[in-house]
Amino acid sequence: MADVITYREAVAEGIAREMRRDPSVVCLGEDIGEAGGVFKTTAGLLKEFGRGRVWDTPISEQAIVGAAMGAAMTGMRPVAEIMFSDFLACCWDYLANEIPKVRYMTGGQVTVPLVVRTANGGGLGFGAQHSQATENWALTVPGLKIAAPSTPADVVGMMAAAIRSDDPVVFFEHKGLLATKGPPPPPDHVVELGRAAVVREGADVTLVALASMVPVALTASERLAQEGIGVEVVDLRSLVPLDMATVLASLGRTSRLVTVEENPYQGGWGATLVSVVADEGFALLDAPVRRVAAECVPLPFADVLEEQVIPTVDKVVAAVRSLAAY
Amino acid sequence: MADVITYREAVAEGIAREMRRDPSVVCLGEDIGEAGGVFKTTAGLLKEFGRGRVWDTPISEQAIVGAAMGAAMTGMRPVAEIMFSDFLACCWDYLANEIPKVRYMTGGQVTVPLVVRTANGGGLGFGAQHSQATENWALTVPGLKIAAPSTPADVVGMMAAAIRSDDPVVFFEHKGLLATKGPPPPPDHVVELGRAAVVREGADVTLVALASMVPVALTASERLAQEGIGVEVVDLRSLVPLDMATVLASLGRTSRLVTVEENPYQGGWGATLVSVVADEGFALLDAPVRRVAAECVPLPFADVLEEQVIPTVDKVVAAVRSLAAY
Amino acid sequence: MDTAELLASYEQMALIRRTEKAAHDLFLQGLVKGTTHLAAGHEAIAVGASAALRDDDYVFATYRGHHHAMARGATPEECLAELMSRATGLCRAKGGSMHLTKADANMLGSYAIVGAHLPMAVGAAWSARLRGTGQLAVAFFGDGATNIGSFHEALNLAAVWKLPVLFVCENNLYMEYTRISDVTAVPRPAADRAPAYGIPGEVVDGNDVVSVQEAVARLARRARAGDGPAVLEAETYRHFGHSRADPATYRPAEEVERWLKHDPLDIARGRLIEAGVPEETVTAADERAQTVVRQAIEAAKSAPPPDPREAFTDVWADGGAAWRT
Amino acid sequence: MDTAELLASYEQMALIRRTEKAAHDLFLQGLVKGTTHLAAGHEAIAVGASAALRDDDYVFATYRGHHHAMARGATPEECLAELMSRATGLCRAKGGSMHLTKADANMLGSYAIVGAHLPMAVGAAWSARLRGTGQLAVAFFGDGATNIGSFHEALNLAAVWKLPVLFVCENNLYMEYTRISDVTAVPRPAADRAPAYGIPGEVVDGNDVVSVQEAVARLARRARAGDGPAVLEAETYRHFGHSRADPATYRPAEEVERWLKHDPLDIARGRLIEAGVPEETVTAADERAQTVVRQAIEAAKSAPPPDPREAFTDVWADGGAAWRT
Ligand SMILES: Cc1ncc(C[n+]2csc(CCOP(=O)(O)OP(=O)(O)O)c2C)c(N)n1
Ligand SMILES: Cc1ncc(C[n+]2csc(CCOP(=O)(O)OP(=O)(O)O)c2C)c(N)n1
Ligand SMILES: [Mg+2]
Ligand SMILES: [Mg+2]
Repeated sequence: MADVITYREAVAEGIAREMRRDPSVVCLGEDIGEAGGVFKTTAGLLKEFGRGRVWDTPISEQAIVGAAMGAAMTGMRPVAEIMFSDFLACCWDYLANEIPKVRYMTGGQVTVPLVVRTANGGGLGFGAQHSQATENWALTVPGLKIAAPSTPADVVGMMAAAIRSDDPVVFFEHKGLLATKGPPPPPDHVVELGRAAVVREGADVTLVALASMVPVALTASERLAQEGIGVEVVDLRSLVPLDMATVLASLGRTSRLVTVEENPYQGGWGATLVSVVADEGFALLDAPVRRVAAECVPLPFADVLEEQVIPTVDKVVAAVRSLAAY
Repeated sequence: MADVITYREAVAEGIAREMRRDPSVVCLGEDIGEAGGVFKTTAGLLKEFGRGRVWDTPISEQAIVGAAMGAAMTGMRPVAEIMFSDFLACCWDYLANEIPKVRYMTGGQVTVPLVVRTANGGGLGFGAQHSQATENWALTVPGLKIAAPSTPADVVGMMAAAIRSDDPVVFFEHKGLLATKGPPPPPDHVVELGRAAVVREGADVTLVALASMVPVALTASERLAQEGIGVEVVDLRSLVPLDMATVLASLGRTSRLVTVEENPYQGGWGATLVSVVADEGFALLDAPVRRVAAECVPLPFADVLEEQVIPTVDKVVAAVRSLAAY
Repeated sequence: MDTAELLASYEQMALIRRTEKAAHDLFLQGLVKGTTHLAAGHEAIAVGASAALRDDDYVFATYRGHHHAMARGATPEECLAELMSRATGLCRAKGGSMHLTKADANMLGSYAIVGAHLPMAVGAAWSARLRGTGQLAVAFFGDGATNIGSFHEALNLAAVWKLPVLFVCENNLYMEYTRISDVTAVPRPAADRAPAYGIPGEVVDGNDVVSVQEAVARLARRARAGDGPAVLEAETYRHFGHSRADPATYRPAEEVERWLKHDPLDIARGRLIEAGVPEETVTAADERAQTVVRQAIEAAKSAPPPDPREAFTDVWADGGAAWRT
Repeated sequence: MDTAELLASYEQMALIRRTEKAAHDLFLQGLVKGTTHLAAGHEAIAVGASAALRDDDYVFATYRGHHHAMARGATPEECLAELMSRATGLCRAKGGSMHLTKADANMLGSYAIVGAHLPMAVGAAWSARLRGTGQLAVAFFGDGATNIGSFHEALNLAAVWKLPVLFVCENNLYMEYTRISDVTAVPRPAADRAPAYGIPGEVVDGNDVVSVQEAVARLARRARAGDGPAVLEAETYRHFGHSRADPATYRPAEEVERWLKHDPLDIARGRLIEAGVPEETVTAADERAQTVVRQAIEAAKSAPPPDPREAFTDVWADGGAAWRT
């Protein structure tokens, strides 16, 4: 294996590892076969596993996810690709009403071990309908596990956990991270869903970030370190299960909290996290909690506008600074 | 006009008033015509306004809301009914990606003055797919106004505001409130969207509630009054615009906050509200903030189970009590 | 279908009919919460199809699905207990009338979002193909479901992948309170759409259990042989309103009368008599059904409610409901 | 279409072709962010249809919509400025290539979720009917869109309500990188589906601007007369890859070559020459187009970027973006 692996390669590698272990793992989605996916995140799968296990579909998001559900209920472990996470809206019934509820409403009679993978997020000038960070749509619905890794190794490890999980997992692959590189994961690398990672230690402020915002938080922390502000960065990695234990433990050390979210402020995951903190962690807080999130507007096309909307290092630095001075 | 009007009647009355004023207001939806709607919330409209303005549709949620959007862009003010709010998932693309974004992404070239009305919420034993409080799905998407009245008069007044609004409004009518009664609204009653109402004053704890949870909060407050705990109840009425000014002002008086939400804790509106408070209202807080929300499970069928999930008066009382004692 | 099978089918239909009647009465007595969508009148479709299927074939149904659960082996007691919110219900009182499921008999659920289960059936058929089991999947749905997007996507995908799946439309002429012909561009909402997917679209008398069984058997053979999916539109009529206490006044009296005369039980009974089965034998079947349902009502009534802690089980496959640490 | 109209159509197509070529080059130069879906090869569909429509008819297009914006009057400069993120762009740089819109010419937008705009066109046609204006709505979409649910729902609703709307499929044989025939159950993805809605489904050479104009004019007349919607499947081919820098290696060389020989510009030019128009006249049209686009590129390049505060305008009809007090 190479010295480094890209996030993009890690997606295909993560799926391939599971397909090698378990013949019940099959893939379906638009242009995932010969073309290797629009983002090349399924490159090589058709070649290695053949048409029997890598299926190109029509543009039919409902049929893709609905069929994955039916297959999952009957012995397979399907991995369905929804090309851009914005298109989850086209099959939202399956994510909101069917997949997360069927086990519960049948009194536990069926399980739905499937993964819906999707390219998430903005910053690339794809405009309002191809740039959203939509993890929060899924967060409103109990019964879905939500994974959003920030590094290639986590992609592989969390993909393994997601595919092996007997629960449905929505797996958000960030478009802005696809070209980033990192150390390759060891063989049989599994990262349990619901375990946040403290990716930088610091004594003054806790920054909780997800996916594309993890590198933003880390860059901000380095800058803040030069000003003498010690920042602890927590990479949440999963939204469900939500690792509040790690967040509260960090807060126990720092007493100050900032979330960094790519999604709009309204309805974002940071809100849920902060509301737990405002209840269970209230006594730990020495300062207001701040959420650096996207502005509550659709994503604009032009770079100069998109930069106004999605959190930047500058905005994170400013938020942390203001808290540290509180 | 009668001395009292039901919430159910208020819906039809609210629509009828606007249809009388403005010939561009038209209705479409499943079984809304002859049948007067499954919940009888459009009773009488066909008779008064005729087939030209009250259209029965096939079971085609995407076509219903998509057609409403096209009509709204071309001079009409359509009022589309989605029978149960769970079914918003079947046309989610329109609510998430099209309607709220089209004005922005065209640089302001088009407006979309439409209302999507829908029967929301649980407590009636309709099971996992017909009982959800789905306002929070809409909250994740900038560009939608969100109305959720709790009284008949507000239904009429907010319906007027919603239909007259040049912005898209998702209008949540609570199934559990349909049979409730209240004073009839005066003629030309308009309740601006984004104005919360302080429906009970109190000095010790602020309770913020929405729709079906407003009566729950009021009942809880009465009980708490007997224990000497003064509760101020804020009926939020709209989620977007979100009236934080009223909430923060109340908090300035009470220093203690509890939200009461029918939706699951994860991803609920209370989280967004609390996160604003934990930032801008931090200095006002004398105690942790508590959210009484539904449990993070699908809605079960049996009453005895549903009661475990949706907030009850008892749970609200307990939460307030614990804060008052903090 | 030989005479013994027909008699068994008759008894099964009688059982369903009486269970539906019981559900109706219990609803009116306030013992059934929420809503019910009764299948009285539709029995021949479920029973006829079941008679043509293998035990390991998959069935997906709608909120109007009591007949499918029972045709695949759910007992009246399990069904009524579910409707009455008892711990002994088919879904442990967590699903309710709209979600009857009998997974151990491959009846994989009743879904209450119109059209949603059609793609699931496609997926189950795909899974059967992948596993090489020769299983079939069948989706039952209403006429109203033919106008929703998932219908289109499911049929196209099934046709392109040539999957062993049957789409059986129970055309009872109405969606809720609106005539299907008022909102559908073609006269036969399901069968007339089949050519758009290059697959067979047949129409059958859905009130004749023998015709249904034969049509399903034929299309199932085809599908199992690898010739792909098919649409079967079964004409039928509901004896009750759409749901709950709907009196169905939107249906012309003459139409109701005509259809009530074309009752699936009468048709099967007629066929039995014609085949030389003594009246008493048929009546005995009826009586057995009556007894079973009467006992089911009692058993369900005396069953306990679910443990409140059940609200917090089975969100996840580990049995729990934890969403955070 | 008389010769003058044909010449005007030719020039319009030449303008689109050159604008698309410019967009391609500017993308490769890094001056266009995000993505583009070029319509080179599809020009005759937009221009032919436009020639058959009234100015007040509504047009809805996809992310591959530059040709439709221009056929309805958007200038190359406005389009290129949008692609290059300039304040002078058609959507003030808030939309980008995928969302070109020219509302004042009733070109009501380009939508990037496949199929989403079909119901919108139905709604616009409904609105026209309600207002009694005699306007028509046209939705242009790709072959790939015929397999998504909204296609089905839109066509059925339009047919049931007999609305003045045309569904024009630009069948370029591929969705992104997958042949449409590999994922579609019928050979003609759009036209073969029309019978499922009881409406006409025609096929036309989408590279012949005259044939397109005639077919659209005929179906538009019908629709305006109250005879309801229709499907028109226009066969065409894209000259570039699906988007961005896609080299489209999935397409057989022989196929590409055959289609490049069937170029809409060549066909129109041939018709003009045949009709006795001098070569120089046609060449002059070409040159005018070239000049306009060359100037457009320069103008767009020298236009300013949008004011950053534009990020916070026009969420709401009041011009603002406030979501809370
Ligand atoms: C997507 C969706 N839209 C609307 C409904 C509400 N609804 C429940 S049953 C029904 C009518 C269905 O008619 P049909 O498919 O003919 O089945 P039937 O009830 O006649 O058996 C409707 C509109 C729903 N459950 N799901
Ligand atoms: C609902 C949805 N699914 C997938 C996509 C991604 N996508 C964009 S264009 C495209 C291919 C569309 O093919 P077609 O309809 O033939 O149009 P063409 O691009 O060939 O003009 C796909 C799959 C999308 N934009 N929307
Ligand atoms: Mg029906
Ligand atoms: Mg195409």
